[in-house]
Amino acid sequence: MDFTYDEEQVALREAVRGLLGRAYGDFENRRRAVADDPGYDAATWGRMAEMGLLALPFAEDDGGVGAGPVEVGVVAEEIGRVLAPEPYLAAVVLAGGLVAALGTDEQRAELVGGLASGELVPALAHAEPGSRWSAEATAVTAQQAGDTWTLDGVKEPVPFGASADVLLVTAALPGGGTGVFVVDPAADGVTRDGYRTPDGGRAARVHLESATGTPLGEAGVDRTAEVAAAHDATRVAAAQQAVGAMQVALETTAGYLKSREQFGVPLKTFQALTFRAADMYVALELARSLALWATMVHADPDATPEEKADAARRAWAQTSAAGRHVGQEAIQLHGGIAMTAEYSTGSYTAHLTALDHLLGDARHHLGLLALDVAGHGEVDPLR
Amino acid sequence: MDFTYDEEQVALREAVRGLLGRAYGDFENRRRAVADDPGYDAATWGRMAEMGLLALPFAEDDGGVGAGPVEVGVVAEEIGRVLAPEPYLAAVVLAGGLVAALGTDEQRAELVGGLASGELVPALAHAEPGSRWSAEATAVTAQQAGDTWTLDGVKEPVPFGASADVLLVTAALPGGGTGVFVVDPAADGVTRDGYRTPDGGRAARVHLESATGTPLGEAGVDRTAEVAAAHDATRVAAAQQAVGAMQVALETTAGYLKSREQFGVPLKTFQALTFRAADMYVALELARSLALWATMVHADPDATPEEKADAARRAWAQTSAAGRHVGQEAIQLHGGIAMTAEYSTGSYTAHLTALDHLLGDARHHLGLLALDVAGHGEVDPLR
Amino acid sequence: MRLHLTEEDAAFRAELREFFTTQVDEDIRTAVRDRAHLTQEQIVRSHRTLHAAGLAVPHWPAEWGGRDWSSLRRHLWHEEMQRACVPPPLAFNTSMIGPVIAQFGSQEQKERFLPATANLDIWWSQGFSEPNAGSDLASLRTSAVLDGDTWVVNGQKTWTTLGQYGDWIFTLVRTDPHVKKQAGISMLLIDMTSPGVEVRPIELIDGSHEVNEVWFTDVRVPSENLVGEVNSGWTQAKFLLGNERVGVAPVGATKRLLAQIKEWATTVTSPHGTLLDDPFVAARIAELENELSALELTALRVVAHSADGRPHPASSVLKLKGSELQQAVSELAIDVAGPGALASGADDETSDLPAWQRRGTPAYLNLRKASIYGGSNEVQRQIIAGTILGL
Amino acid sequence: MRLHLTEEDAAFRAELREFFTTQVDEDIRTAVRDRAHLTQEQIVRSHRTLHAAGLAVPHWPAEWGGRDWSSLRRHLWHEEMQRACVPPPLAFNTSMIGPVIAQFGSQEQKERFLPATANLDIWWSQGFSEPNAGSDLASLRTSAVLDGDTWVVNGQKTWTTLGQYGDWIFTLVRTDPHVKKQAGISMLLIDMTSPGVEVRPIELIDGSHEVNEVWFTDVRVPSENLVGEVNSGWTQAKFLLGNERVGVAPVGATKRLLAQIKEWATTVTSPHGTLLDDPFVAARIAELENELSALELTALRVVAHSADGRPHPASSVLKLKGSELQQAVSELAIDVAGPGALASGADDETSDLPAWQRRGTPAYLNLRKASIYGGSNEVQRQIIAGTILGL
Repeated sequence: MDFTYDEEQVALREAVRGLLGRAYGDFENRRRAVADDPGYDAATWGRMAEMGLLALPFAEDDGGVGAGPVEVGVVAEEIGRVLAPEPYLAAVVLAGGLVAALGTDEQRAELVGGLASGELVPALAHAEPGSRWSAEATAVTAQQAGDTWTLDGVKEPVPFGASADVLLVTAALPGGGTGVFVVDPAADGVTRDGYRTPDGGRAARVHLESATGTPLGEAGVDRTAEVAAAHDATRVAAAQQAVGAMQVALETTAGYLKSREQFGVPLKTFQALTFRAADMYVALELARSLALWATMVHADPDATPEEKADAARRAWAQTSAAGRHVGQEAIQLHGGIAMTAEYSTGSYTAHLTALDHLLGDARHHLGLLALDVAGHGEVDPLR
Repeated sequence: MDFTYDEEQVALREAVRGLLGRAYGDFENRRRAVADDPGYDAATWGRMAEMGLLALPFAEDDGGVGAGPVEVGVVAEEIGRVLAPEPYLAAVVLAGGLVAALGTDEQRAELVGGLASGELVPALAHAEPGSRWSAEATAVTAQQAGDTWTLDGVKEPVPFGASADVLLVTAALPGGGTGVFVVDPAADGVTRDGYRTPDGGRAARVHLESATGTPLGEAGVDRTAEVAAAHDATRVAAAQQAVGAMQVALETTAGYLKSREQFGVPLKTFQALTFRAADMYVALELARSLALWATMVHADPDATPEEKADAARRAWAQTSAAGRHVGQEAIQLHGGIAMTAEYSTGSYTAHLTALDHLLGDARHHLGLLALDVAGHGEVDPLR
Repeated sequence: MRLHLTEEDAAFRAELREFFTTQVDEDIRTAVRDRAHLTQEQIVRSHRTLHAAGLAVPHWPAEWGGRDWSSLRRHLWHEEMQRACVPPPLAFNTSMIGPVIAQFGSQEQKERFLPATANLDIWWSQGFSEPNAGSDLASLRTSAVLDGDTWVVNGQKTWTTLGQYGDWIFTLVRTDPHVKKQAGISMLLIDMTSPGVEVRPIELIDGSHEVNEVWFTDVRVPSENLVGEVNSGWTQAKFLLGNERVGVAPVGATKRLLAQIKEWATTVTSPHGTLLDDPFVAARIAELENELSALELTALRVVAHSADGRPHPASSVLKLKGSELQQAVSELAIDVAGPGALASGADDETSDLPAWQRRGTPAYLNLRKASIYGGSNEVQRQIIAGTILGL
Repeated sequence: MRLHLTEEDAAFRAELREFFTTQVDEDIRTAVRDRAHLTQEQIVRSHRTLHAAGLAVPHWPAEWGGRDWSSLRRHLWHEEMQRACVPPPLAFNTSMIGPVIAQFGSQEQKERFLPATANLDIWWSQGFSEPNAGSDLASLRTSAVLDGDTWVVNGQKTWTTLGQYGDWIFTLVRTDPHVKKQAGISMLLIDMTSPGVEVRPIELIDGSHEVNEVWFTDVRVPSENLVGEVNSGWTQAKFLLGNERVGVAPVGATKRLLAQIKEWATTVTSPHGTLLDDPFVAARIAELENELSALELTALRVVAHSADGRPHPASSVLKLKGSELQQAVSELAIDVAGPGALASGADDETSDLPAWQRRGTPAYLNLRKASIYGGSNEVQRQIIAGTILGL
C-alpha cells in the first residue's frame, strides 16, 4: 500500500497546477469565465486538450494516452483547487467514460478522439425530473422502427447540456433496461434550455420529441451497469476534486484568521475559531484518505465492479459530508466577507454543494451503505 | 401559557431543596448512601414521606395529597440536582402511578397508603431480558387456576427490585394482553438477585416460578395502555430530573472553568472551552422548555392519552439527547478529575445515561416519532 | 403553570390568523410560500395593509400607533404572520429606527418621521457596519464633522440590506475621534438623495443583490437630524440592538418551511415509497420538529420574562439555536430536492423541475448569513458564556 | 500509488494473524473479546508469549530485541493484534520507558533494565502527571534533592495507570527549582518497594480501579537511577511522548468492537426484525464504519511519512479522531444494549442478561478518558491549528 505519486504523476500535477493557476489563480478570472455562456473558458479547455488532459483516461487506440484514475484524480484535484469551471468531470469522466466503455470502434474514434483533441464536448443527459441518482432511465423512452431509434421525454438537469456538441441520452428500452443513444443536439425534435447552476456551472433541460438517436454500441442492450459505473468513476474523481476545493477553502480560511484583525487582535487569537479550523483539517484529511484509496481501487485491474461501486460510494459519502462541514465552516469563520460573490470562499462552498446534487449527498449514500452492513464483519480497506 | 410556578409550588421547591440539600449537599453523603444496600438512605426516604412528597400525585381518598405532575416535577428536578438516590421515580411515579390507575379500593388503600407513609416501597417488575422499552410483557406468563394466578419467567432489570417491599409484576395473560399482578417478594417461587446500576442505583433479576400473584384491579384485563401511561408519566418526571442534574453539572463545570488554573491562567481564558459551556446551556434550556411543557400537558385534565404519550416522547427524546451532550461535555471540560468517583460530575453523567436505559434513549424515541411525521403538518405545542 | 392560552389570547390569535390569511394579498403570500424574492412594491403593499389594520408597529408607544400588547401577544402576532406567509413589516422601520426615534428623538423628529416610518412612506436603511469592523462595531471610522449647522459626513458603510430601495439611512458616525471609541459616536439620519451618497450593490454567493455598500463623500446633513445628544450614539445603538426580544428566532417561518418540505418529500419517489417514507429523512424531520418545538417554547419562556423591557440574556439562545435550525432546515430542503437543486438558474419557462427544487440551493447559501449577521453565533456564545455562566 | 500490500508484507500479515489467533491463550483473547477486565497474570502471560516470539518490542533497537520492521509492518502488527483480541504488550514497558532507556540510558542501565523490561520481569509504572498540572506537564512540583550519592524525592504523582502492579516507576522530578520550568526537570527511575513510596487507589466513575496516586515521602534513590544528564528530563519526556506513531489511534480494536456490535444487534428484536435491521442503527453503523476506514487509511498515510523517526503532525488527527470514534462506538454499544445496560453490577450468577449488555455502560463511562489522557483532544486541536495550520 502506497499513497505517493510517482515522478510522472508529480510532473503532471505541477503542469496542471501551472496551467490552471495561470488561468484562474486570480479569482476574478474565474468569475469572468462563469459569467457568460458556455460558463467556462474555451481557450483554457483548448490548453487542457493540448496538454493531453482530456485524453488521459482513454486508450491510445481511441486517441487517448492510456493513463487511468490516478492521473484523472490528479487533474480533478487541481481543478478543485481553483474551481476551474471547465466540464472535465461531466465531459471527460462521465460522458467520455461511457463512450469508452460502450462505443463501437467508429464511435470511440469519433467521440473520444474529438473529446481528447478538444474539438467536441459531449454531455450525458441522464437525470430526469423526479429521478434521484438512479442509474436507470424511465421517463425518457426509446422506440425502434427498423434501424431507426427515436427518443421522447425530458432530461433535466443535464450538466453543460446546452453547449455540448453531442448528447449521450439514456432512455428506457422497449424491452426493458436502459439504453444509451448518441443524439445530435441540432437534430429535429431536440430542444435545449440552458441555465446556471448554484456554483456558476451550467445545466440544461433537454426536451426530446421523436428525436433520432444512434445506439451507443450494440443496439437494444441494457446499459444500466455501465451508466452506474461511469457515475461511480465520476464520484471518485469528484471526491478528489472536492478534496482540492476543501484544501484551498481551508487554506484561505486559515490565512484570513491570521491576517484579519478584530477587537484589536488577529482573529487567530480566538481559540474557538482556531479549534474549528483544526476540525476542518481533520475532516479534510479523512476524506482525502478515502478519496485516494477509492482512486487506487478504481485503478486496480483486478477490482470487481462491486468493489469499485463500494469504494466510490464510501469515498463520496465521506467527501460529501466533509464538503458540507468544510464549506459551511469556511464561511462562518470568515464572517460576512465570505457571503460575497467577489470573495472566493463562498464559491467553494457552492461548488461542494453542487457536486452533491450531481452525484448524491452523503445521507443518500450512507443510506445505501446501511442496507449492506449485515453483509460483512469488519470493513477492511487494506488489500 | 405560563411557565411560572405558583407560590405553593415555589414553597414546595424550597422545602424539597432544603431537605435534599441537607441530605446530599455534601456529595460524600451521596457516595456513602449508594455504597451499601438498599442503595439509598432510609432516613431521607422517611423524611420525604413526612414532608408528603411520596403522597403528592395520589388522590386524598387513597392517602395522597391530590397534587399532580407539576408538583412531582418540582420534586424530580430537586432530586436530579443532588442525585438523591431514593427511588422516587421507580416507586412513586412508576409503580405508584400504576397502582393508582389500576388498583381496587383495597389495593390503593394498602399500597398507595403504605407508599405515601413511607412504610412500603413498591417496585414495578416489567422489563424482560430481550425486551426494549415495550409496554407489553411476553416472557413472563400468567396462568389462572380458579381464583389463583401463578406467574413464571424472569423479569430483569427491575429497578430497586431486590429491596422492594412489594412487587408489581407484568405478565402475558392467557387470553392475550398484559396483566399486572401484585406479588409478595417473600412468597414461594420468587427469587431476587440485586446489583448496582452504573449510577449507583439498584436493580435486580426477579425469577418467578409458579409464584402466586394477585391481579392489580380487575383480573384478566389487558393493561398495556396503563403500563405505557405509567412509563410516559415517568418519562416526564425523569425529564425534569434530568434537567436538574444537567443544571448542576453545568454549574459545576462553569465553576471549575472559573477557578481552575492551567498554564498560569484560569481555564475560562480558553474560549474553545467557554463556547462549549455555552452550547451546554443551550441544550439544557431547550430541554427544560420541552420538559416543562410536557409536564403541563400531563397536568392538563383535557389532554388525551395520545397527547400525553406524544408529549412524554418529545420531552424525553430532547432531554435524553441533551443529557448525553451535557454529561459528556461536563467530563471533557473538567478533564481527568471528573473521571474519579470522588468528584461529583462523573456521577451526573452516569445517572443521565442510566435514565436512558430505564426509559429509552433519544434515538429510540426519535425513531418512533419519525414513523408519524407524515401524520401532521406543523407541530404546534401552543394550545 | 398553564398550558393553554387564555380565552382572550386564543381569540386574539384566531383573529390575527383570520386577518393574515384573508386580508394580505395572495400574490405576496404565494411568493413567500414559494421562496421567491419579493419585489419592493410587494413589501410596501404588504406593510401598508398591516399598518392600516394597526398591525405594523404594535410595539411602538401608543401615541405613535402602538397597541400596548403583552409580550405574549406580540409573540403570537409574529408567529401567526410567519405561519400565514405574510412578510413581517419592514424591520428597519418598525424594529430599528422607529423605536429609537420614539425613545430618543426630539418632538420635531417624532412628528416628522414616525408616521411616515410606520406607513413605510419612508424606506429606512441601516448604516452601522463598516468594512473593517465586523462584529467590532465600535471601531467604526465614518466621520461627521460639524461645519456651522451642518454635519459633513465621510466614510463607508457596508452590509446595508435592501439599501437600493432606501429613502433615508440611519447611521452611526464618529463625531469625536479623541475619546474612547464608544464615547465618540453619534446617530445621524441621512437623506439618501443627498449629494455625495452613493449606493453600490454587493453580489452575494447566491447571485442575489440584497446588500450594498453605501459611500459618503462630503455629505452635508443638517444638525437637526442628529438623534439625541452628540456623542450619545452608542446608547442608541445598544438600545436598537437590544430591542429585539420578539422574533429574534424565526421559529414560525422555519416550522412552516419544514412542513412544506414534508409535502414536497411526498412528491419524490424513493426506494421506500416517497422520500417522506425514507427512514433517514423522516428521522431528521422528527428531530428538527422536536428542536423547533423546544425553541418555540423557549421563546415563550423568554418572552414571559422580558416584561421589564430589557432583553433576557437567553435571547442569545434564541438567536443561536434559531439560526442553526433555520440553516438545518434549509439544508434539508436541498437534500430533499436532490438533483433538481442544481437548476438554480432556471425559471418556469426553461425548466420542468418544480420551483421549490430550483430555489433550494440559493436559499441555503443565502442563509449561511443567518449565523453571521445581527450578532454572529460566536458573539451569542460569548454573551451566554459571559453574562449567564459568568465565564 | 499502490493499493495492495507487497507479497512479502501480505505474507508477514498472514503469519502474524496465524500466530495471534493460535498461540496466544484463548482465555486471554476471550476476556478481551468480552470486554472483561484482564488480571495481572493474564497481562503478563500474554506479554511473555509475544516476547518469546519476538513480538513484544519489535520497534526497539535490534540489539535489545527489536526487529527493524518498516513502519507499515509495525502498523500491521498492531492492527492484527487488536483484530485477534490480543492485548498489546505493556505500553509502559515497551513504548515508554524501554525506548527512553535504549536512547538515553547508560550502558549499565541498558543491561540492567532492558531485558527485564522487554520480558515484563519488571512492571513499569508512569509517574509524570501531578494533581495540579493537567495538560501543563512542565509545571510539575515533585522534587528530588541530591544528598551525597542519593536523590531524595518528595511529592505526589497521579493518574498512574495500573500502578498497583508496578515494580518500578519512571518519574519526572524537579531537580532545579531556580530555572525556567522545563529546564529543571530530570527523569528518575524509582524502585516502588523503596521506603516512602505509597500507592493509593483512585476509584473511577465506572467503579474500576485502574489509576492511582503515588506519594513519595523522603524516598531515597541512588543517583545511578537518573536517566541521561541531570536537568535533561524534558528532552526525554518529549521523546517519550512523541514516540507514539504507530497505534496512537486504536483503529483495530474499535473496528472489532463495531463488528461485534453488529452481531449483538442481530440478537435483539426490534419492530424491524432485529436491531441490525433498524434503519437508524444500520445508518449509524455504516457511518462509523466509513469513518473508521478513513481513519485507518489516514493512519497508513501517516505511518508512511514518519520514517524519519519524528512524529508526523497529523498524528494529532489520529489521536483526536481515534478517541472520538472509540467513544462513539462505545456509545453505540450501550444504545444497542438497551435496558440491559442498567445491569452493570451483575455477574453471570445474578443476571440473565448477556455480558455484553452488562459491560457496556462501565466501558462507555471509562472511555470518556480517551479524549482526556495522552494529550487531551483540546491539546491535539491546538497542535493541528498551530503546527499544521500556522494559527
